[in-house]
Amino acid sequence: MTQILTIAGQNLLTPMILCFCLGLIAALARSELTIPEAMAKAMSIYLLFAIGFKGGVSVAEHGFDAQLIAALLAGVALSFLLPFAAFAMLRILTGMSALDAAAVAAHYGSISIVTFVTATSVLSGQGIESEGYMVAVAAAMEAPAIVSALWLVARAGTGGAKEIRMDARLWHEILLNGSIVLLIGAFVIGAVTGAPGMARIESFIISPFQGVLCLFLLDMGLVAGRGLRGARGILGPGALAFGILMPIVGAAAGAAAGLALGLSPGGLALMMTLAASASYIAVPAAMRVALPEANPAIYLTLSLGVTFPFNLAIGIPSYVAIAQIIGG
Amino acid sequence: MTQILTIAGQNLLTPMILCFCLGLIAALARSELTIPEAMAKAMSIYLLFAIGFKGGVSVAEHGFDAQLIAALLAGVALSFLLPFAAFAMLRILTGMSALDAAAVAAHYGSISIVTFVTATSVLSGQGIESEGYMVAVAAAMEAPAIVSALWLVARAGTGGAKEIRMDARLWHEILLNGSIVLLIGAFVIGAVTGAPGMARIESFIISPFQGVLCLFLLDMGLVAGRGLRGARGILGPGALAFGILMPIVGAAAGAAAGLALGLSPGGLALMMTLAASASYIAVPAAMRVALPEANPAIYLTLSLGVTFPFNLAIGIPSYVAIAQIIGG
Amino acid sequence: MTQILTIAGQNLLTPMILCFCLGLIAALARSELTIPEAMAKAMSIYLLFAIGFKGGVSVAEHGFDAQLIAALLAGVALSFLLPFAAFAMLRILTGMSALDAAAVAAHYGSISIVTFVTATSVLSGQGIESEGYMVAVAAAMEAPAIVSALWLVARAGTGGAKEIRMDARLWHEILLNGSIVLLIGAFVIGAVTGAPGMARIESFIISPFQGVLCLFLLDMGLVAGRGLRGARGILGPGALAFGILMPIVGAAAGAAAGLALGLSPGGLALMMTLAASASYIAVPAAMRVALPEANPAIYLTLSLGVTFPFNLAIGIPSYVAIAQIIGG
Amino acid sequence: MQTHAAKRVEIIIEAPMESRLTEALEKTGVTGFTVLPVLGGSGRSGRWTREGQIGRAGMVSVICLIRPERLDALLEAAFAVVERHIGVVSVTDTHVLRAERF
Amino acid sequence: MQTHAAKRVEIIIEAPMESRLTEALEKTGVTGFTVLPVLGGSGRSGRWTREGQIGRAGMVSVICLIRPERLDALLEAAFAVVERHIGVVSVTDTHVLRAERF
Amino acid sequence: MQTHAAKRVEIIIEAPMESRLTEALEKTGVTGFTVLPVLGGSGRSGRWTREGQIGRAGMVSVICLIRPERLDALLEAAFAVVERHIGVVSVTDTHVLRAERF
Ligand SMILES: Nc1ncnc2c1ncn2[C@@H]1O[C@H](COP(=O)(O)O)[C@@H](O)[C@H]1O
Ligand SMILES: Nc1ncnc2c1ncn2[C@@H]1O[C@H](COP(=O)(O)O)[C@@H](O)[C@H]1O
Ligand SMILES: Nc1ncnc2c1ncn2[C@@H]1O[C@H](COP(=O)(O)O)[C@@H](O)[C@H]1O
Ligand code: NA
Ligand code: NA
Ligand code: NA
Repeated sequence: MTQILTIAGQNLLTPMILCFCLGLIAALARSELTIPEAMAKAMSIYLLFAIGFKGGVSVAEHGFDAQLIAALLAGVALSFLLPFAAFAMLRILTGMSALDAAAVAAHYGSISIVTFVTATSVLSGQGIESEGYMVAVAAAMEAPAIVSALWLVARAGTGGAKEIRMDARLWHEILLNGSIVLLIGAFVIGAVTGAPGMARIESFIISPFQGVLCLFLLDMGLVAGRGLRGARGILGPGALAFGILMPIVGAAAGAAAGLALGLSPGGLALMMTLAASASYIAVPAAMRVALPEANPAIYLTLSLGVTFPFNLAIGIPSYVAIAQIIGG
Repeated sequence: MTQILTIAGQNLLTPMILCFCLGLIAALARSELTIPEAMAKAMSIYLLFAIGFKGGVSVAEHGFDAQLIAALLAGVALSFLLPFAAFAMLRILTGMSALDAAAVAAHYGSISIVTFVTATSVLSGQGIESEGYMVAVAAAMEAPAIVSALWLVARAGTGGAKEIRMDARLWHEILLNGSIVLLIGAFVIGAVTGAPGMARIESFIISPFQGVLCLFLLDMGLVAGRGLRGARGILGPGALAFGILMPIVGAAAGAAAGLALGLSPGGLALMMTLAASASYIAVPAAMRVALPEANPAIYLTLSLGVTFPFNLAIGIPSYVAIAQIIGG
Repeated sequence: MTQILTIAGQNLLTPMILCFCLGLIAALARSELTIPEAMAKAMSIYLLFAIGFKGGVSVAEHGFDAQLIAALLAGVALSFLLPFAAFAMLRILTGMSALDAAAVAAHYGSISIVTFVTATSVLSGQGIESEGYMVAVAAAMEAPAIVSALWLVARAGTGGAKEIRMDARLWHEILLNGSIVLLIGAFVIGAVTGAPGMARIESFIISPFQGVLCLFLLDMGLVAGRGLRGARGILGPGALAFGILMPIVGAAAGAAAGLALGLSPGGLALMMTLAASASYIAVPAAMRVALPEANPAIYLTLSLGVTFPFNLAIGIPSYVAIAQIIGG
Repeated sequence: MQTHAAKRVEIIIEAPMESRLTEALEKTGVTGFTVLPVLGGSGRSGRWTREGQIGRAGMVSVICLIRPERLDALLEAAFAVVERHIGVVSVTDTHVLRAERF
Repeated sequence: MQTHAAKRVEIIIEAPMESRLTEALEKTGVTGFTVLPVLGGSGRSGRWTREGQIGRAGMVSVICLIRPERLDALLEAAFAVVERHIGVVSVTDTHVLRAERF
Repeated sequence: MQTHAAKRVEIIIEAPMESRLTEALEKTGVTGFTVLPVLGGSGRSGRWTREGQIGRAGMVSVICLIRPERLDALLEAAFAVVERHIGVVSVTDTHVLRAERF
């Protein structure tokens, strides 16, 4: 435990976490500091491309095996199942409607790629290796949770909501959303071009990565802080508790899956992180179309305002520390 | 021939080409992946600045001589003459109106700077040197083709089109368009500051260059793919054949000029690439003003949807291989 | 003197200054070359973050002492006092209204962070060290000048202007404006994470810095050139003289303060640069709200069109040269 | 100059619904429209700005100029899409040049 | 479809004044508005474009759809803010769907 | 508040023509206008979006508020520029504050 806390404490003083805090504080202090939308998108494109490419190169080097398939299946299963746990917890801890609870549950079954990227940067900062294919697992975990959530809504009868607006077109949008395509595409390119490809673009992909992540987390802090400011009073204590407990539940499930798969400590930490993280890009957009009556302020504030900072500051360092102990 | 194919084949598996393919596939699969406009412009500004600066530094080192002037004149002559070849081929191969054919011809006399940049990156990947002043040749080749095309329109009487809208103002816009000014400006700055200037900004200009080119080509793939999707049915088989044959004709003309000039194999490959490439930024904007009745879907689809990918995947590696054989 | 001129002359041929000139010339020649707004903002965020972080890391290494406090106080005092000198000079040299003169004076008491950044890059190009906390001094000097200017307006009775629109809210906006928050935030992050933090993001913060500064100054040149074009005839010879003399007065005051503080030659040069530079971001925005009747064309043209280029081309190299002689 | 009476319909809608809206318009035969970016706004669901947005989809404004007689079909189609969503629809009388284009 | 008479107020104002304007609107009970970006323009104070701007604050366009009876309160509030500033205010008759939202 | 009748002319035009249009307006004495960015659209020449554009020039929307009596001169000038180009022009009755500015 002390060991975990020490490692976690060290992690708080990295430029990345401090940049997130700076953004949070600036937003809460109502500074007008903003990151232009195009710059934020550019940085996320860069991060997705870099992380996907690195994963692909690492698979090209270490080979492609049955464990990759098993990890993908485990990820998909987690994404399908976690929404049920989240839904049950929300119904117990909060007075949320079934519709809102299902929408929130979809976010917690899915994943946050920035949380994942931050975890890889913590690992690399500590010199811990991980399985390159974990980025493919991340991509595979984005969408299944949406199915579970819609099933939960359909079963609950949904009270005030009209029919669910789920069609082939929305599936197409979800499965081919920008980040999945970029992540998987870069992964494949990395896998195909391997080490020679990496040699050509290494000084673009590797060197500036952590610095870009700093500025990106600054923006995330700004956005999260503005969201929290706007959403004051929207989340009761039960919802706040959920926002902290659910990632712990997710991480535990991820740890179980990772141990069963026999992942390395680094891979284990990433699997915990994925399961513990909550989506705030792909799933919200899908929910706006499929369940427009669900309140976005609830799911965005929980996911980005509570769980994301929790994972960044406390979660990831703990998951890494735990993974080293139990996976070591 | 086998040698050419082998080299060409290797080139297909670089991160750059694969990024272009990723964009093309994503767009054809109707993914909503997009690169923000400001990011695309930022990358193109970076690439133009870097390529211009590098060229200037190289001229500062290797000196400035009569061959530079001769190469510039040869480039201008190619840009003037190629539209006539293009126009004749279009009238034979397709049923296009004289107006549309002339507008297309202007694009093929002019050049695509991204194709040029990609060729320089292929050369540097293979450790082949080239004349630094080739970027100045590229800039000089942008505009002359427009004159030829307008002359072709005027001579043809233009059928349905009203008078050509060509005035001092449009000339000013063409000759001082953003990319020319940036390319030439950076070239001059590189030539003036030379190696010491390069030392100061090398880690910005050189190291990330290939990585930025990857993301830029990803965007080009997206744009080309969306263009192809929108323009289905606009190009008949004759036009498609033109889009493949014309760069070959251009490359042959470029090779003749380059051999006459006594360029190095690298310079020869670049001269072939310039002559083979077709504009899709400067010339289309000029055509919208000067010949608004010409159909942009035709010239953009041909230039960006057919010839650009052809040059990227097959053209450039072949030109480089051929230049090494005939120029070696 | 010859020594000063020689060093100053060398400085003119750096890529940075030449990029600024390129922008200026392109704008005056009415080229449509533009840097997208989001790219310009992204570069300024990068530069502020990098300069603040470097300053913080340097303070973490060299320790935090009484001199830092003294330098901050000296900076604040300069920012308070210089507007009075500026106002008096303007009233003598030009026929400007008290309102316009006060608005201009606010700009010259405050500072230009880009001028500061350029000076640090010149210092680092010549291998001269400076006190890391100078970025904190820069931040502290932004706002006080506004108070002096408003006091000048209130005292003058302001002729045609209605009451000054200065409220708690505007103070909040000024003191927590984006650049101050980013600069100070990055400074604190640098100070907290120190050398290990720097090690993680060095290849983002240090290596590409000078290259980004080149493109940023290109944009500044474009903006300054367009401003000059639009403002032709707005500034008489008296105002032009002010735009050149005032930075010299400021630099002298900065030199006096720096010598009294016992700054290193590098720190002295930066203090001179800060006092000599004129704001063109924070103060103009504040003036639009507080003194909407003051003519922005006057203060922007003077600050960005006259004093900024003067400092860049002649000022900074001279300040550096003088600081080495008198501070050495 | 000769102008013709027309309607200007302005639909402010969540960006993820844009393509559904424009397809619905196209289905009813409305092939002319223009999409403008929106920086932020306020309504019953509170304030938002594009820069404080997660994912930053935000909203867009879709403007259609149409002949008066086609207004009802357009509104039906638009309403079916926006009905359950946040956003607003307004219709203004206007006049257009080159009526043959509409 | 059923539409209701309303006013469309369009206020083009300097960006640094945006938050002051929207707060003034909110104080008079106007909670619905949309902010559009502006690229450039021209007026008595000359031409400007966002890309030639220093600091690039530029201007924004704020659009309010309101019930006719609330127009005067809105204009008073808006005028107090824009009075000393560059910019323009226009009011157009329009119709809105879903009147209960306004 | 006191408002004055005016016309709101909205011209949606290809970006490469923007400066030609605004110069033509200035020549007829129209010195007030605002340029808004356009994300995409659809018309007789098909669909387009700024992000799928090559060179990404796209289109812009130019808005002029003018006194009614100057409408005809403005339309003549605008028409001469847009005539051969894609795009649309609409004219709406409106009212403005601070009529002395127009
Ligand atoms: N009265 C209004 N005038 C202009 N825009 C509005 C108005 N009401 C709502 N909007 C826009 O529509 C969005 C959603 O509104 P609402 O559905 O009321 O939350 C707001 O964020 C505004 O951008
Ligand atoms: N007549 C007008 N029509 C449309 N926009 C205008 C008009 N007059 C002024 N504007 C806009 O308001 C800004 C400031 O105008 P002014 O206060 O006249 O300098 C201009 O830059 C335009 O964006
Ligand atoms: N009816 C319309 N309503 C609104 N915008 C239109 C309309 N028709 C055309 N536009 C705009 O004008 C552009 C060119 O139209 P067109 O000349 O018909 O191809 C389109 O891409 C739209 O942005
Ligand atoms: Na999860
Ligand atoms: Na060519
Ligand atoms: Na100063």
